[in-house]
Amino acid sequence: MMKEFELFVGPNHPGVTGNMSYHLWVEGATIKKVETRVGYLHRGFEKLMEKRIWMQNVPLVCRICVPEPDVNEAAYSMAVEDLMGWEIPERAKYIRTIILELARLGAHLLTVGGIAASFGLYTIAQWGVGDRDYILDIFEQITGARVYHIYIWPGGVRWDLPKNAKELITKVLDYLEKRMPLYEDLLIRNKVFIRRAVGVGIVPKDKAIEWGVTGPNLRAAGYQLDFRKLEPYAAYDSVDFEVPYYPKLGEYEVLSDGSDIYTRTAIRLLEMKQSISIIRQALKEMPEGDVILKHPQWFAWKVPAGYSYVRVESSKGEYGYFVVSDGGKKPVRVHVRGPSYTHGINVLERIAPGMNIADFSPTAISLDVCPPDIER
Amino acid sequence: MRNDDWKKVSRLVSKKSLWMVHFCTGCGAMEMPPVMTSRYDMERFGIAPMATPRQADVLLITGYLSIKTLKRVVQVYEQMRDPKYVIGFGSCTINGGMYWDSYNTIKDLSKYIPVDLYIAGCMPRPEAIMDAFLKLMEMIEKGEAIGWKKYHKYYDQYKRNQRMAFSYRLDEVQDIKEDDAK
Amino acid sequence: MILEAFGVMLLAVIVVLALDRYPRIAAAVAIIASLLPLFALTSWAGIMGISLPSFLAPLEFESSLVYNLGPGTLNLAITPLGWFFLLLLATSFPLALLFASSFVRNRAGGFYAGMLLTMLGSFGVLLARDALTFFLFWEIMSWSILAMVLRGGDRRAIVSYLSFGSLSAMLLLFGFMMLYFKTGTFLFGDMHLDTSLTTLVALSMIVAGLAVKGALMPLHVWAPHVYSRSEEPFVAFLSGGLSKLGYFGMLLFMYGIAGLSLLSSWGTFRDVSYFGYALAVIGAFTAFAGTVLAVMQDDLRKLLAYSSVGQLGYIAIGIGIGTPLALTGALFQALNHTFFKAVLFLAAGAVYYRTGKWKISELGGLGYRMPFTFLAALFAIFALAAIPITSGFAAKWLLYEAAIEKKFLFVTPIMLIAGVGAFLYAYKILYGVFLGEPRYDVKEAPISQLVAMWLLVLPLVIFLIFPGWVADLAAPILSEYGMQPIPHTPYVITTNLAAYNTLAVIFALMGALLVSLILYKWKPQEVVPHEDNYLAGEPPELYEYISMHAASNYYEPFEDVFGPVFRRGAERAWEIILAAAEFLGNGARRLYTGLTQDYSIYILLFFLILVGWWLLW
Amino acid sequence: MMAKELFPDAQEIRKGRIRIEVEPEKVGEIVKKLKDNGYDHFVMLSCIDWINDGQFELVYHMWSYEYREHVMISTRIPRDGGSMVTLRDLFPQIETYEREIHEMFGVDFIGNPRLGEFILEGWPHMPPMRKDFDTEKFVKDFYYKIPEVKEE
Amino acid sequence: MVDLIALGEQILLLAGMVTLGFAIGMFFNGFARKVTARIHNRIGPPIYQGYIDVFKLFAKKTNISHGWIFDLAALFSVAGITLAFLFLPVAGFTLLSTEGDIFLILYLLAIPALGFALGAGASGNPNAAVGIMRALILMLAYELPLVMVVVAMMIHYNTTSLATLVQMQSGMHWAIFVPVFFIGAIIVDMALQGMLMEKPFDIAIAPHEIASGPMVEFGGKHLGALMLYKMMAIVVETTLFVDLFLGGGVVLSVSQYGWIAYVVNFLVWFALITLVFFLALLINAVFPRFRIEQALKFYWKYDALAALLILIWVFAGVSI
Repeated sequence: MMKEFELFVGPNHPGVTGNMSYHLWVEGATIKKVETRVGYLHRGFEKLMEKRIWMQNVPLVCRICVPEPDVNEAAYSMAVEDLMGWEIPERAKYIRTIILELARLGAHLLTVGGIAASFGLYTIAQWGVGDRDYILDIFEQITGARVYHIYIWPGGVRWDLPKNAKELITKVLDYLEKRMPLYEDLLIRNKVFIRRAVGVGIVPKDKAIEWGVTGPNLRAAGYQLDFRKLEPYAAYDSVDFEVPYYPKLGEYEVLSDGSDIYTRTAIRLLEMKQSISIIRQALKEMPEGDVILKHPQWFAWKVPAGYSYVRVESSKGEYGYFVVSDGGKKPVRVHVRGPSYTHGINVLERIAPGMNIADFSPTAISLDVCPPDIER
Repeated sequence: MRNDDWKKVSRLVSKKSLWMVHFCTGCGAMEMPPVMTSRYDMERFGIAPMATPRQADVLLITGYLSIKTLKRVVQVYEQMRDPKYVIGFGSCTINGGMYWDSYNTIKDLSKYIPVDLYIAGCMPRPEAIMDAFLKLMEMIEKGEAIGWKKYHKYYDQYKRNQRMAFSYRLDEVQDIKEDDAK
Repeated sequence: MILEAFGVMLLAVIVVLALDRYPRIAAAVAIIASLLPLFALTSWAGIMGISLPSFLAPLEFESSLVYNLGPGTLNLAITPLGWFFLLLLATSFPLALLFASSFVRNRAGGFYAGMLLTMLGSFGVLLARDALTFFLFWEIMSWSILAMVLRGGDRRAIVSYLSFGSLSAMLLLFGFMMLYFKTGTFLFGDMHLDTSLTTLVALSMIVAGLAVKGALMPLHVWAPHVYSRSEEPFVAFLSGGLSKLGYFGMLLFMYGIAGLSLLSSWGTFRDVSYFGYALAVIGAFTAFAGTVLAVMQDDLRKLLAYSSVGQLGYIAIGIGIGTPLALTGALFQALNHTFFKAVLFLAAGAVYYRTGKWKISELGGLGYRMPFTFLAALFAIFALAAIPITSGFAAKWLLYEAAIEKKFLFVTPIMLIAGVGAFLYAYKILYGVFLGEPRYDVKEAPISQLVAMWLLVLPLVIFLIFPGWVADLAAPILSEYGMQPIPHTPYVITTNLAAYNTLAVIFALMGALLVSLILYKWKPQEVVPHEDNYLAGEPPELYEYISMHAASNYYEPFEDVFGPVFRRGAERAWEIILAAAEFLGNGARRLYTGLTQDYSIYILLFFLILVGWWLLW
Repeated sequence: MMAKELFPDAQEIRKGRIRIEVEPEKVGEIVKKLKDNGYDHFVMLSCIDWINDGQFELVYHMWSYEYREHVMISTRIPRDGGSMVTLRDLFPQIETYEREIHEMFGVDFIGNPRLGEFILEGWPHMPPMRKDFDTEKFVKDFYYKIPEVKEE
Repeated sequence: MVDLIALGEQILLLAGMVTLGFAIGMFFNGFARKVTARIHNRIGPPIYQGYIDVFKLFAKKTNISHGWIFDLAALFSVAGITLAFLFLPVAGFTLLSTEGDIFLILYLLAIPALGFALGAGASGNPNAAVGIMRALILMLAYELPLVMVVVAMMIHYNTTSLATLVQMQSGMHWAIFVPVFFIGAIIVDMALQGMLMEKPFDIAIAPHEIASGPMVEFGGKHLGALMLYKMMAIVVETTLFVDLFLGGGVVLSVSQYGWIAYVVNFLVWFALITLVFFLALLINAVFPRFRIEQALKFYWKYDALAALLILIWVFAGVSI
């Protein structure tokens, strides 16, 4: 007779983000075993991309990660540019930086809200998503769409920023900066939140790199590693920013040995501040000029044969595009490396046994598992 | 009060309390948080998310459905209690949309479960979602949202299509008959 | 008739032993013999001021008897206190036997013989009017319990029962001896105790000896082991009936022989004697600790055993407080506990009879399969948890009122919180055994078992409606101790703090139930199978089997908080006891051969020695 | 030591991108060696279907935070009945990638116990990521042929 | 002979008060959602949303059940909470509260909880079982400080009857104005937060952890009954608080002012329970939820310790 009972967390469950499932075996209140079930969102992107020409894939790739679609566009475009040997205009680089950082801000607001909601603090979730709408407004002004922008193209960005972009963005950034103390007081300095989040959901530090943890989760484990610094793309080598990592948590108290939900939340809040500063700098230093390469025949590109791997630091971690071309009109293979692939499956399946069920959903959400980039 | 009047009153009141299942089937779920929060605030109309299908009235199919999810959606739909309504979200539920040639997503949702209302677009804007809910309320009031009745009436056909989809084979129906014969 | 009754019961013991291979006939003989105490009870109803129709009292029993047995005399007489406790024992005993008639198959003769001997012993204890008679019957009862424990064959149970049983006997004997040297008589009626220290020590020893049987902490250690390793009908009687004899003894010695003024002469605290106060504090501690330990058990019998310990603690509190209100509450609690705990143990037995499992985590979903067992158990659990739709509430309420009246600031919250703790383990039984995933496809329990359970439920219903009747029964007992009975009518009990009207509760409940029934019957419904359940959308047909019963380690967060304190404490206590037992009985250890025949010979030898010593002395 | 020093025949595609082509048997050894030499981040495992050559190309991507260098270890196995020894003991995420590639391409990884259904459920046809699986034709033959629900 | 007319009047009064209680409970549902929405920067549902929701749930065309034990939940939860309401002094009306006392109410409150637990357990869903486990442990947790303060009060006022207590507090001699019971009120308010299952103690229904816990399998009329129970429970529990510390909302004596007193008392009582509930909602909005063992430790360590001080104070006061 089985002592454990089986609990399905997802797909129809408030405790998961998106459409995925964790199959838990629980005894009492302790998780004994976890299996991550994915594939609910499998659309066969990689197959579809092989059937489409290079340009047609741009609107497709952004659908891989919904909360932060721009990293996909950027990575795909950069991979194509890499194979083509293009150098994009300076101004386009700055615009890409602004777009990517705005996307990061939005994604972090959503994640921090999600972490708070998983602990039952819906106020933060409501405020976070509400504030994120202002960022979506900027996107709408710049790109014409709220969620899927299709703005970053191989060769630059589709069109220049609108004339009032600077005022628009600055206004929202000012507003967000004004709101940050509220989030801090209600979330990161909330005594109950600290009790719930400190020392919970720990990814072992010595295993973090071996298990393939990247992004804020890796930085929460005490590594100052950020692909924006390690392999600068867009205009990240020209702007000045800090990479927050454990134990350098700035104005937040260091309460734990790191790598727990609390630290991951703190890192995300700090990164939001850095993003705001990056956008301000980029807006200030942005040169004038073209925003896209003049290249004819959008639909008749032939990309030289070769292998290219391009990575982008997304709000969740390393987002990589492995693109293989045989010199034809269509790619031979596009393989996407989503950060959630390791976070959601390897890491969670290993750290969850022995955890209380109450802590499971917050842990999964604080690892920022986004199912569509697992199964694509 | 006559029975018809009673039904009318019941519909008039019930439309103001639509509880939806917390089930993000696809990327359309991305626009649900904004709809729930300060700018759009659909709780104004009595719409609230609910954890389990037993408690809910509305099933939102937020975007494309892979076959694997379709199984869960059917399970959830059947666990919901009448009257229940389905809103198809985005182009993918109408004809496959972006994924018209994908081997793993269904192309027309209404072949598998009855859909009361579609929202066009990829992705539909929050305003469109709000509008859809208001339209659904109107339909409920007029007694036009009868998807659940259709499901009871054409249950065999829906089941047949679901079986085909689940097995990725058109001849599934025959297979079952052969198995029965054996 | 008393002697004849003893004679017939002894005869029946021999007969059932002879009928070892015919369990049904043995059961019939035992049940017929077990009716004798019941007839004695009805025949003596007059002393409680109850007049029964004559067909209920077919046999005439004399109300007192002095019988010369060679050098000694048996002094027997019925008292109101004895009658009250006889009511508990004599009614639950035949029902336990009735349950056993289908439950016990293995060596049934020995079982019925042992059962009859325990009843014989307790009958004598309840009637005894002098210390030696009391002790003789007490030992008959104790040793026949040992015989029943031996049938279970569990080493821990035997060792703990033997060590605690002999401790109890020793304490009692010393106490009686000291009282004898002080007063020069064994007769209860002639004992005029003074306020000397010797009396205090003697009385303490006697109460401690009795507390062993009443499973008061820290003398409870034997109870969980014995309760969880013996046959259920016997345990039902042991926990329900025999454990009350300890409290009978306490009432007898503390209030019947010593008296309230004597107890108070050793000092009082807010009008409660220190002696009683200590007992109340121990009782409160027992109630709380027993409850916490019960919550942590996975074995159904152990859970019920610890629950017994906890519930018996309430009786000790009532006896300790010693006001008319408290004593009535204690008597009421004793009455309730007898019936609901008997039902629960029998229901556990019925579940075991059908499934062969004791562990809560291995059971599940029997509510729909064994609905009548479930309902009986449900009602008993409601009584145990003192839900006001059973008589269980009235008893606890009386005790709370008594404690508040005497301003027991620290005992009352502990009692109340132990009452809440009872909800926890009550729900553990309900969920783990009767609700949740249906795992067994079994039939309802046999009719004899159902009848036994439901007849035991009956008093819980009767005294729900008429809690005043218990106060009526308590009145003669209280007047013997020179106390005023509490003001009451059949439905309303009034204290100087508040009143409790059962009729109001019942009628309001019925009205509310009626309204909600209409509300509930408004719309049609369909019953879905267990598999059609919320699994976060996962279709169950994709899985061969989905384990959905969460009963294993159910209160894990609770155990994480309390476990380290209590489990370690309990383990250490057990180690000390084992060490002491092994140290004391190092020589006797060789006697433990593990063979039942040997043990029976020891018992026989002990009896011969005991009887011989008593005759020659 | 950097990859260039460890494997002199490695080919540098561009700055920070090294590509090594090896026999399937040697992959385990090389991955281990790189892991021990500072290439501690296993990025991913890709599979490319070279249908004209009749081969699958497995690409093991590794990254060194220390040298800021990305190494792709390429190996080719036959397309039909090709198999590979699992490397799940070296990096845990390899196990997951192997599960995916097994399902999507039909490559057998010897020694991986968790191969089986991962993303798809009840897929009865050829592994879908193979080039000879025509998704458009499948959609036309299957999804478009599922009958509409006829209302009377 | 029984005075049938008086009896009928009494029954009518009780039925009317119960109906009013449910109506107020449903109002509180909309009120709570409105307040929460305001904190979230939203407009929120109309204030009468609770009535609509309950109506809709009872108007569902089909309902499912997991057997007769499952159905008991609906019956016992509504009946039990009604019973608890009837034995409370409400807004100057004694109702049946002279026929029982505080202990009866504490135990009556367990009827709907256990009945509901019975139904949730019968559904066989592990989420429900875990939720009930948490609810019961939470009950054990918050009852300790609650009963400690209640016992202290009962001993101080030398009564256990709430009706008497309310009477003793009349003329604005509210217990909350006694300094020590002011602290007691804070302690009980914290316990009330657990009783109302508002954050940080909404552990039993935590949607992110166990998908709304005990309610997972409840839908349609069963959920409707459950919501009625929850809504009425708010009224009962806040009224208990008001009866204990705020004199039951009685400000005018009936003998002096006649029917005006009834109206004024009713309005004051309503304002007070709304205030108490509003406080709970504010706390609810700014805290995440505890884990269950943290809640247990919180109540038994801090809350109970403070309650112990009150006990000691009363202890000293009594022995003098």
